[in-house]
Amino acid sequence: MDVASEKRLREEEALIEKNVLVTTIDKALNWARGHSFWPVTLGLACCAIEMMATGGPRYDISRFGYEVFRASPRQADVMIVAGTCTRKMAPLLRRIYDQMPEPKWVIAMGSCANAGGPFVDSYSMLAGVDKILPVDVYIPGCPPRPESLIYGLLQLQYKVSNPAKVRLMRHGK
Amino acid sequence: MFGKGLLQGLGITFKRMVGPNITEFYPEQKPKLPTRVRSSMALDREKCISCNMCAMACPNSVIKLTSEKNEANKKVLKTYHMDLGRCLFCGMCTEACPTKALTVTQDYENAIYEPDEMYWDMLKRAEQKGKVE
Amino acid sequence: MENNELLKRQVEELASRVNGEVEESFGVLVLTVKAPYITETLTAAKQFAEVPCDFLHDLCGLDQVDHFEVVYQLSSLRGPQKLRVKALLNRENPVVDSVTRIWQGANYLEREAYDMFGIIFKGHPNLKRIYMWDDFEGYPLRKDYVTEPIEVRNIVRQRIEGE
Amino acid sequence: MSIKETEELILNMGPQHPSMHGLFRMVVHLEGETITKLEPKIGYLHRGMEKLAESRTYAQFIPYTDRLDYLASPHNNWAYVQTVEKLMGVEIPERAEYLRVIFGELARIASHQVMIASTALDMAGWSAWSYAFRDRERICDMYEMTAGSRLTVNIMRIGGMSAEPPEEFWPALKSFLDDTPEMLEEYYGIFFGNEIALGRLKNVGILSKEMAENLSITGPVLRASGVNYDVRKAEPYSIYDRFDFKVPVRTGCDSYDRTIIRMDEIVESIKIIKQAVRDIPEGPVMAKVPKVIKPPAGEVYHRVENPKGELGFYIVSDGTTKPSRVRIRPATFINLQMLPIVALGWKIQDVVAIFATLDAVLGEVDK
Amino acid sequence: METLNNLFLIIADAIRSLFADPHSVWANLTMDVINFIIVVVIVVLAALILILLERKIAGWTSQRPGPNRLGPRGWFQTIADALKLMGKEDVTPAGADKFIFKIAPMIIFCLPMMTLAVIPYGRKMAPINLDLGIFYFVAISSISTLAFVMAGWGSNNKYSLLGGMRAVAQMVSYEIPLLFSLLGVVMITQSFNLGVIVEAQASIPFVILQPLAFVIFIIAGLAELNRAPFDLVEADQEVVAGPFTEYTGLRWGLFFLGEYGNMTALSALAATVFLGGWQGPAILPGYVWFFMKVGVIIFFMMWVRWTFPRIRIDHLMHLAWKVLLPLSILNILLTGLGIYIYRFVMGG
Repeated sequence: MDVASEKRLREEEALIEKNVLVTTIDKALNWARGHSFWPVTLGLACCAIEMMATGGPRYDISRFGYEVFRASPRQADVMIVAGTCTRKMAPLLRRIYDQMPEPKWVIAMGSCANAGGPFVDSYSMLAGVDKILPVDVYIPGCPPRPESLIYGLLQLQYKVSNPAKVRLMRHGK
Repeated sequence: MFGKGLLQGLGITFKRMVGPNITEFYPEQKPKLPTRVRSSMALDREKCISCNMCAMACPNSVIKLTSEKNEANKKVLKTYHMDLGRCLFCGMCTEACPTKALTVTQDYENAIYEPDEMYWDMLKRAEQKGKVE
Repeated sequence: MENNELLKRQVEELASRVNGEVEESFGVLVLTVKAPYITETLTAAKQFAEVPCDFLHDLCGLDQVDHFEVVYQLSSLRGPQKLRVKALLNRENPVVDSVTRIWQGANYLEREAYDMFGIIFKGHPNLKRIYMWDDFEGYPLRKDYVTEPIEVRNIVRQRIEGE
Repeated sequence: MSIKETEELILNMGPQHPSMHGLFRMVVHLEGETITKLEPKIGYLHRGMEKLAESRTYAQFIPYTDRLDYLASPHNNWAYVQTVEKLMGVEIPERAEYLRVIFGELARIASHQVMIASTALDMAGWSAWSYAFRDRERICDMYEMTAGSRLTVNIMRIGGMSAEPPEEFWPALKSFLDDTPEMLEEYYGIFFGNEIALGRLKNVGILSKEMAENLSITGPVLRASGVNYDVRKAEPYSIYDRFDFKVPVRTGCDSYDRTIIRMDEIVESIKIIKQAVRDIPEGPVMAKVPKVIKPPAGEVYHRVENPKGELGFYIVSDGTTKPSRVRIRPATFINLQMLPIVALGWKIQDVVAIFATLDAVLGEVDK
Repeated sequence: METLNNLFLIIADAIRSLFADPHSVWANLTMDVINFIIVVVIVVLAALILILLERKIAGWTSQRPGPNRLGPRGWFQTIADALKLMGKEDVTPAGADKFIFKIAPMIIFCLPMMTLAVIPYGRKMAPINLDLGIFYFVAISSISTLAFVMAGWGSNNKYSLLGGMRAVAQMVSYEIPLLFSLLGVVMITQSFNLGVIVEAQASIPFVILQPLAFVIFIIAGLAELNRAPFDLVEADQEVVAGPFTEYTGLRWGLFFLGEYGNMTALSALAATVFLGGWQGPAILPGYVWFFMKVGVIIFFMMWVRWTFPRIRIDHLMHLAWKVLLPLSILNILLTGLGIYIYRFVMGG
């Protein structure tokens, strides 16, 4: 699937919803969504350890209500692609994404997921998960600190609750 | 006796339950990071002599810089880009820098929405940083 | 080092039997033999009197441009003796006997060497690709392997049913 | 009465499965819940590290080794830089050797803590998981103040260490060492003393001594099967011959011994660190090495005792600035071969536990 | 104090008195509807509070604060979760048995409401005063096994099927000790009526007379509820999410609500039968005592969950058939002996 057009479609949907009758309900729903991202447990590589540390006692992602790591993609809202996505893994990653119910978001955590990172020159690497998934937030780092991940999740929260504003930001406002 | 270990476990968790929390309240209280933490890089334009050492040291050719000669026949930095999507954050570039123009910084709030923002223009970033402070 | 001399004597004796060459590099004896002799060599090395090299540390392929080598790192859990055995392989037809009958632990290592170099291990119970997917083409660690450009790599492969 | 034949259930566990530490997939054939056949499938994280090494210079490859066994990255650095140093014949300063030992053993503790945590987590022991991770954070802090990163530390260089630890490192280390008995007691109390956990680990997944040797298994898994073999003792590298420590050996051969042996190793590691802190001399941390590293042509195989087993590097140099071949001998890749053999006849639950006790890190398995 | 204690009875009487004949069919019907609404409110409210409490306790045991962003100290977290679940896409797998797949969560959601209807929340405050109270409770709650199997079978997923199989094995086995542990109390009171059982505990709660039965009840109850350390049915690390693997959004939310509703129901039964129900010193109204007792049991269950690892399946069966069952039979025997001796001494 063409990921760029998929991403555009998603953003437009978010905007159209704003203009129709259901604004208030939508606001409430977006508020709820933004405050309860349940990530799917998908630890690919090194970043997964930092993701686990974020769930650990020191950084405690549960303060935001995001600690419910669901093993089944059917119950998850956000996919934190934490680590290296190889060509062997890519179709499976896409499948897990397809299994998640709408609305869903993707966070690319770490250089490998962003654009291939250190291994981009290798024969077995995909150059970033945005080739196969519509990524909402990119978190640079190798691996990013737990604080970076929390910041990224909060950015996603902002994006979910203010779709229009983020769209404007994209066009340089 | 069977069950002793179970009770002991319950005791430990109860002790921890009533005990203090150890969580850092991140968005409200920013942690004080050690100065060596490599969360992002910053460039000091004045110090840079465009020697290309950083680009040579980099394991993954993240850094691309161009320079031009000025009237005194000294190299002056023209552009300096870092492709964060390839970066290992290993700090080899900052170690290689002979004038310490390129340094590690502790800005970890780097999350972005668009992939093209990962291509850092270090000169622009340096200017923006100056403005904020 | 009495142990080393014992080992050296036995290795040299073995080398003369299997037409091998012995050299020493960084304190380790290196025995180079032709591929057909490898089973005999390793069986003998495992049963050296007093200094048996009965623990297989590593098995890896090596591309020397004009020929392939399979390198076996041997030692023992009960002594300091160390031995490196190299099997020389033809580049056009890289076939060597599997050592899984001598060491079961060579199973994955041989599969890896097959995956990366295309070296065929005769008698291996399950010689399939281990790292790359089954219909991947080429042997990446060969020196003449050219990494596909990024646009080609970004095309997602078809998922195999069951994955 | 006729008995209907039951059908075999083929279950695909992974690559995305919560009990798989990373991208590991196993195809299990089940009879009820009992396993009749198990087929591990790996390679979902294969990044082609060995090929990349051929296009990087010797120094540039150091950060890549961090990403092998990412739970104990100083060890990977250590194995790699020592191999290159052996090839070049570089002597490194005393202080750097001691610092390497300190960081290596800290990494061993951190790695074993994660192992205990993930074993507990695979049995849903949430508290044990969070306590072990809590204590690991302190080691991460120490990495961070010295080398600047929490996980992929990139702390060693060819010829020494990347930097001298800062002032605040030593008190942090001391307080960590002082607190470790309490930490270990807590792990014992919450996890190893717990009858439920014992019931799941004891006498499960027997790996006999002969089988372990035949399968080329190394590290704590081998030692839990009753073989006293540790590279630190068998072939002392760095300065391990100066320290007084025991190699913990257990003879139970089961999951429980494979787990608890890591606790024993933490105790020994603490002993080593204490001795190293006591004896560490003053001086530089970096030897004089040429700016462009160009080892002579030759080949060398060097191994260190990684927390998971023997990590070996086999480097073939052709005399240029880039290695001709870097072969990584990953410990857990080879250790993984025991899984299909020992898992037979056990239930799914036990396989999850057995896999956890193997302490496989897929970064190292897949390279 | 007395007014406060009987507050709900007074309200009920007031509603009844609105009708011409306070005991007419219409008045009874109205009261039933009100009772039904109260039970539904109790289930939903309990689930909402308990989910947050569970996450809070999970946090506290591992030295972190738990959800604390939404509302005062994070108390609105579950509302956000529930809203979000309502807004999720409803996926039915292509290979699923659609009817069974869709009806299973509803069944499991109905059960706690049915069981909570017979619990006396205070003096004369049982929504339905059933003479066969305990019998009814156990019978209804055992239907949940069926719901798990339906979910597991209907999903057409191997993990779900395994989870469903585990559910049958586990829940059927543990029903027996659960039932037998209640039998001792029934023998003493000679009644199945929960109201009578509570009245009988005016002086001394049965936990003192029947300590063994109480322990068996809690252990078997944990297993019946699929709570850790007996959560094999939905064991994350083994069978992903067991029967719930394929459920999304609100359907999965119903399972979640049902789980916590069942937990409330079972704790309520334990509080009623063993801890004296609404009986307690008169400083507080009866229903407050009741909910406090329920709260203590629920807290204990959560505390156990976040402490212990998961038990092995053969040990689970071993525990049910070789430990708990003989013990519960022994308990019945001892109770019988005790009653006999008591009667003999007190003038038989």
